[in-house]
Amino acid sequence: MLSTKLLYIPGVVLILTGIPLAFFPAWLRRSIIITLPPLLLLHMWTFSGGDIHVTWLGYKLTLLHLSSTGLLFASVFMFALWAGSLFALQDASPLELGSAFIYAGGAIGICLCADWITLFCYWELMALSSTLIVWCGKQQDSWRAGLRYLLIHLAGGVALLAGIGALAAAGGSLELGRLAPGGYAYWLILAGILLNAGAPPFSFWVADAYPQASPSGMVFLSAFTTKTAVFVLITAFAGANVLIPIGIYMAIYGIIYALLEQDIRRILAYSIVNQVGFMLVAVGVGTPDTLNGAQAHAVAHILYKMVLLMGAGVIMRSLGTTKARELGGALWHKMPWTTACILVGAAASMGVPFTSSFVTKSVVLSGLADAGMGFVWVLMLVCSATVVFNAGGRFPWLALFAPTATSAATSKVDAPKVTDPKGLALFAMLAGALLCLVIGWFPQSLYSALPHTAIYQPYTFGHILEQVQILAVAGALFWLTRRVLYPSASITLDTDWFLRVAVLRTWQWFSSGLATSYAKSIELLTSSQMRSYMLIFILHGPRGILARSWYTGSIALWVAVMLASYIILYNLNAIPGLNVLQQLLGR
Amino acid sequence: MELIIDITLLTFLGLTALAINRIDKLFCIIMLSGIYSLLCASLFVSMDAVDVAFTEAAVGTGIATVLLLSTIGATDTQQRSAPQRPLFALLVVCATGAILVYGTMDMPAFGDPDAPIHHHVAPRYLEMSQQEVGSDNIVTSILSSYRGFDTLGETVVIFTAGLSVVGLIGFRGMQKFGDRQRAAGITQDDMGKHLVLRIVIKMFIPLILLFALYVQFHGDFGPGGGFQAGVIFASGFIFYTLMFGLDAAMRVVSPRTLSYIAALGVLTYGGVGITTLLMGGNFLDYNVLRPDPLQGQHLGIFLIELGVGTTVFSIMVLIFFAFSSRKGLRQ
Amino acid sequence: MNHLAAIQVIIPLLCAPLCMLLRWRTGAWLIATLATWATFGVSLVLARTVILNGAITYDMGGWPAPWGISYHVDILSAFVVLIVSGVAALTLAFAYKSVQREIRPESLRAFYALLLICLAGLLGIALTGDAFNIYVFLEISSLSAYALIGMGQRRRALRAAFQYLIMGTIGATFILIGIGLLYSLTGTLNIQDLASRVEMIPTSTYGNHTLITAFAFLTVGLSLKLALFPLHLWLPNAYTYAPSVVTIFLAATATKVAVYMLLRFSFCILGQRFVFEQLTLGNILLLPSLAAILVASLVAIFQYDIKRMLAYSSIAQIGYMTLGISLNSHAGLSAGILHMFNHALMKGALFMVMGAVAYRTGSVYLSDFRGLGRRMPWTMAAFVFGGLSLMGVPLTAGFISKWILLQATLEAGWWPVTAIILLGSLLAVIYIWRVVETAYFNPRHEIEHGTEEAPLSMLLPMWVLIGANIYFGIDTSIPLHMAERAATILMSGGTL
Amino acid sequence: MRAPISSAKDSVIVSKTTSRLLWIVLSMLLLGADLIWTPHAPVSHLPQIGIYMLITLTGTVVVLGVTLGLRRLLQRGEDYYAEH
Repeated sequence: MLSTKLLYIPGVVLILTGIPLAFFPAWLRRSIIITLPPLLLLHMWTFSGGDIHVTWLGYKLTLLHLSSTGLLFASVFMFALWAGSLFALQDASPLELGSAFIYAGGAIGICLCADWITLFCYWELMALSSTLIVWCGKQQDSWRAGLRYLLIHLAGGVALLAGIGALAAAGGSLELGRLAPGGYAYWLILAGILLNAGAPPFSFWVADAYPQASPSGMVFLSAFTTKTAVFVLITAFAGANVLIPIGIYMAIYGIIYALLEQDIRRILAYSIVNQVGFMLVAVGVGTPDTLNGAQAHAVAHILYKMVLLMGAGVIMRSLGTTKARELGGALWHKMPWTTACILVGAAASMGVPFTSSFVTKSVVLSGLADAGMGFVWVLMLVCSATVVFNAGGRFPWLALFAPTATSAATSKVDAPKVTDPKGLALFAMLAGALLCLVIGWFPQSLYSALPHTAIYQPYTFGHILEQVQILAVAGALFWLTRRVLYPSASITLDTDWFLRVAVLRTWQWFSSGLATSYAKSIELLTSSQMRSYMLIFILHGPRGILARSWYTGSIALWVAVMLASYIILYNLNAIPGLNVLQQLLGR
Repeated sequence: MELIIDITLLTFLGLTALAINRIDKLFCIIMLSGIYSLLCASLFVSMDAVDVAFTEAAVGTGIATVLLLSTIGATDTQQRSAPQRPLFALLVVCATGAILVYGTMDMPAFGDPDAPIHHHVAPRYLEMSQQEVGSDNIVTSILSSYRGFDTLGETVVIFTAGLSVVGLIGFRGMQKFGDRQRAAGITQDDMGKHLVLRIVIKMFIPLILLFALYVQFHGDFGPGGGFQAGVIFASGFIFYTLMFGLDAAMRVVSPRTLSYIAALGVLTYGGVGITTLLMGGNFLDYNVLRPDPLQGQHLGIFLIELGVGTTVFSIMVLIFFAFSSRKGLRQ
Repeated sequence: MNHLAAIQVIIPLLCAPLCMLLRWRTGAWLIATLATWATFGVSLVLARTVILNGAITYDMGGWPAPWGISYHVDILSAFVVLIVSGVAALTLAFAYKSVQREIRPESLRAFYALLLICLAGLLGIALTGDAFNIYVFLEISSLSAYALIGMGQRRRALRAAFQYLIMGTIGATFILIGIGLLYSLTGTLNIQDLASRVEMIPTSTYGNHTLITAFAFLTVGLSLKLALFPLHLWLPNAYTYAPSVVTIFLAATATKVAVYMLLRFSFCILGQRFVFEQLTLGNILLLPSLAAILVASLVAIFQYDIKRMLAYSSIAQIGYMTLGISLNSHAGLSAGILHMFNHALMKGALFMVMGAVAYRTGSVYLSDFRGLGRRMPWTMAAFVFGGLSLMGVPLTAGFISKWILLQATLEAGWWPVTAIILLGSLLAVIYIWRVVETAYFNPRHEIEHGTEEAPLSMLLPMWVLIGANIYFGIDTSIPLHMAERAATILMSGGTL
Repeated sequence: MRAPISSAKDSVIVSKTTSRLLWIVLSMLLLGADLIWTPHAPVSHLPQIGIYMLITLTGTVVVLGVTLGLRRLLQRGEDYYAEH
């Protein structure tokens, strides 16, 4: 029976529980959140039933296929869902929890399916549910940021759909696997996926939308969308060289914008772009080593970013803000556990030896070196060093230790609710931090889960020495420049300017009903920037030529015109060799 | 000779159409459209389509004119100025017309005996209908038997028209109107004062009704049938209403009763079909109604024509009542 | 069993006068509901029979084909009949309360009778195998539709109905002229007979002018009836001002039947070769279809009356159907035919939401939706799902037709067209979005209506349609199978 | 006593720190060139100590410089979007 088989698919189970989750009574929701993800994790690793197929529209869809890459991503996603929702239980809305389950279900579904159509279904589901999570943030700009986020992701979905359509139309197999380069299908699918990975020119959506989510919402968001894109890139676009410049751009973009940012959660968001860029470069090079490294690093990145974001979330819950200038310094002694976890996470992000990304990042770097990519290797080395300037050094410093900029902020810190989280939330944070360390201590356990056999040995004298050098220099530079780079109360322009100002200004203009006022519209018509918009409006607006009610007589006249032109056209077309439209349309 | 008559009639037809377009007095337009229908009917006669001519005369010239007249009672008599510039429209229509003339050049010539329509289905009707249906009037046998289902559809169209008027205007206005008239002691319209007319009409009405019945039952043998009969029967009632007032007419037959009769008419037609189904034939296969197929056909055609007649009659009167009562409300 | 084709039409046709005979007003609704459900049942059996045994021919009055009227039911007819009767059954279930609110009590019986007649007309068009009979039933359905639209509450309903009447009558007359010209060339009215005799018409090198003119009349008349851009101008007003129930029914069925007629006339009478290769109908339909998708979607974005917005969206969706036809390929036709079904599902559901909102708040302006997400949760959830289907989100019915249409355009190598289809679905996101935003995220209306959830009798049919939207987005086998077989039949000239 | 005339007076034009910086830049260029021109396994035949430091230093300084440059160009007041 297919319907019972569906319950073997972890993604489907999560989605099916996610839909009613928001409506369950609190105790039931709580127990599902605590028990379901570990059970599914266990199920994934013990399942031996083989692939699950269905036939849909004449295509054979593979709903469940356990590849080693997919299993690795799915497992870490499952852990992210579990820890994230434990952390969220304290104050997240039921809607957010339900959406998170659907969102994670989509991500896990993608990792465990093996055809493009199923992937696309999950893909759209992720876009919708993650938008809901952004909206659940209920911050000042959550609403509009969510809209921008949705718009971009739907556009990406459209590109992906067109690509998949082209793939099917070309008679290609819809199985999820390495795509042959070239052709519309290849580029459209790549564009759709890169959009989700935060590639230029739309990299801004990560830092635009994520920090608008709730403290726990951002934990979910950081884990799934970009990393799912990385998974698909690994599966289908390994070795696509175009990814290398894109990845380099993202890595540098992430560093620079993070440096200019004052909101600690936005710093982390930019750091996501930076790290995903790092993974993209690895995928683009596409040797077994770099692919291994990309996967391993994705796992490490999800884990430490989660810990850091939980820490930022705790601060946000306590103080109600995440702007560095308002945090009021010296938070560390008020929340020792959080500080410890953040420090572990930060260390892991920098790749301090015996933490997770030390054992993963160096796989990528040595892979790059072995592949003969000297220039890229240098750039990536710099990028990995400059992590100190965002997630690694600057973030904990701004969040916990930096002196306050405003006197009002100091009093905030003394409020009684500024404490460590309790119970499950603390447990989730500690579990994440612990995993960061465990991976660092026992790298072979992670390596053994990678698809290509890895012979990398992280703990050699040379490796440790090189990492210490990097960190020492970067750390020293950070300490020297920390005052110069202390954030000012400002924002930094990005390509979202076009969405937020150029497009939205016109959009707001008509939705606010200005359009109905005739005098005003004439006035606007004369201003040059409105002219092109007015053209659309004259044609399509509520009183536009194409929208208004016509006189019956003029429609009837129109009919006569149509009749005449149809007869003429048909007659002309009927003359052999004189096929007007055929020639007009060029076919 | 026939050609000259055709040309004359067509010229008049064109002139009338032009006149209708030019004049903006609604009353004149209605009168002219009556004339237009009459000219059409004459053309049909000259084409030997007597049944069609009969229907056109009864419906187009007769009842449609009366209905339109009763409508302008509720509106203005002057047309408001047209919103369009007519010159452009004229150009477009002329151009389209020219193209249409070009487009129909391959059509079989008028009255061409070799035209395909005379060689495929029509001969069979001409040769076989006598034996298969048994009716002397081939038109009737085509309408009621060969294409009886179309006629059922047409009956439903008439029924729908009536329902539309009832649905959009409703009964309530009429009943109120009746109540008010009674309260004011008015029993007749102003027309009632014309003594001569009253007496003549009184004499005519039975004749009209009788003629309608003749047309109804004579459809098998000559021009006639349910549609024409229903219209003529209804015009008798309309005469009565015009002379003696809406109230009096409604006392003879109320709108509600009329709607029942209309529904029953359609049901009669459909019922014959259902009966044939139940008796083992196809829908509207009259052959099975009686042991002798020809007798079955005869019975079936008789019944369905009755259904058509009652429906047409009641709907026509109903529409007239509805429009007249609107006029009453306005006053 | 063999009378199914006739019974299908006769049930609603004869139940209409029955409605008028009753004094009891609820009885009219009861009869209408029973009749539509019976019709739906018959259509299910009919579809099953046709799928299993192939086309059915039924001679009305026992007269065989060219002499009498015969019904010819192939898969395409059965499919359209299934759509029409299914929507009718659900609409009638929905209608009881809505009609009570919107229609004057003394017109109730006429209303239900007209609705049944309209249904019978649409069914007749789909089932009949006789060109003139198509016209007769077209008149039946159109006339009743005019009256039904005119029964709307607002005064402008009458104006809208009048405009529709003029336009519809011109359309019907053009169709009649087209049929008449065909008759003058062939001497027959039966569709299959016509098809075989059209081939025998003598033609010069430039084609037979009369035949071309006949087809031009048919194209324009049908374009008017199916509201193909730029002849759609009657539709927005008609759908906006009609009573809710009428809008649901007409939006989900009437234009589909017009599309059916277009298919029937072009593929089964004049033949694919003549229509598409000689007259290149594909190219001629392509431009209006694309314009409909883009222009109507854009116009929809700017509407404040949501019913009107959905009406414009319908025009855009019709563009998708005709686009499928214009591709002149098996895949394109399947997409167009399938979209008839899916569009009926989604638009039926969305207009039902409009009906429920109008029932509770009295109007469907955008501002009336404020806070409805909280006050009418089930209704607005239905809107969200219907909207998702309209956008073509995966796992909804709308996705399937969009997908197949995409495939068809890509197969033909029409890349720009693919882009326009996708752009159209993004535009749909925007206009659906405006409503969702207002309903869920805007502050409540200043004046509290005391609005509560719509009654169960409205929610149930609405959610049945939503369920169908989702079900047929996952299990596509039945409609897709029928659409594909119908496309095969059409591509072979309707002879299978 | 007059200070002996020496070339030192002329050579002082270049200060001590500047000359050191020049040395650093030069060595970095050399190393960089080495890395670029011998792309295969660049780490294997170079002294392990110092090279990573140098790369990190240059790279980070460049990044910081770019950032400070962009700061002028791209930063706006906090309520920039609210105004527009």
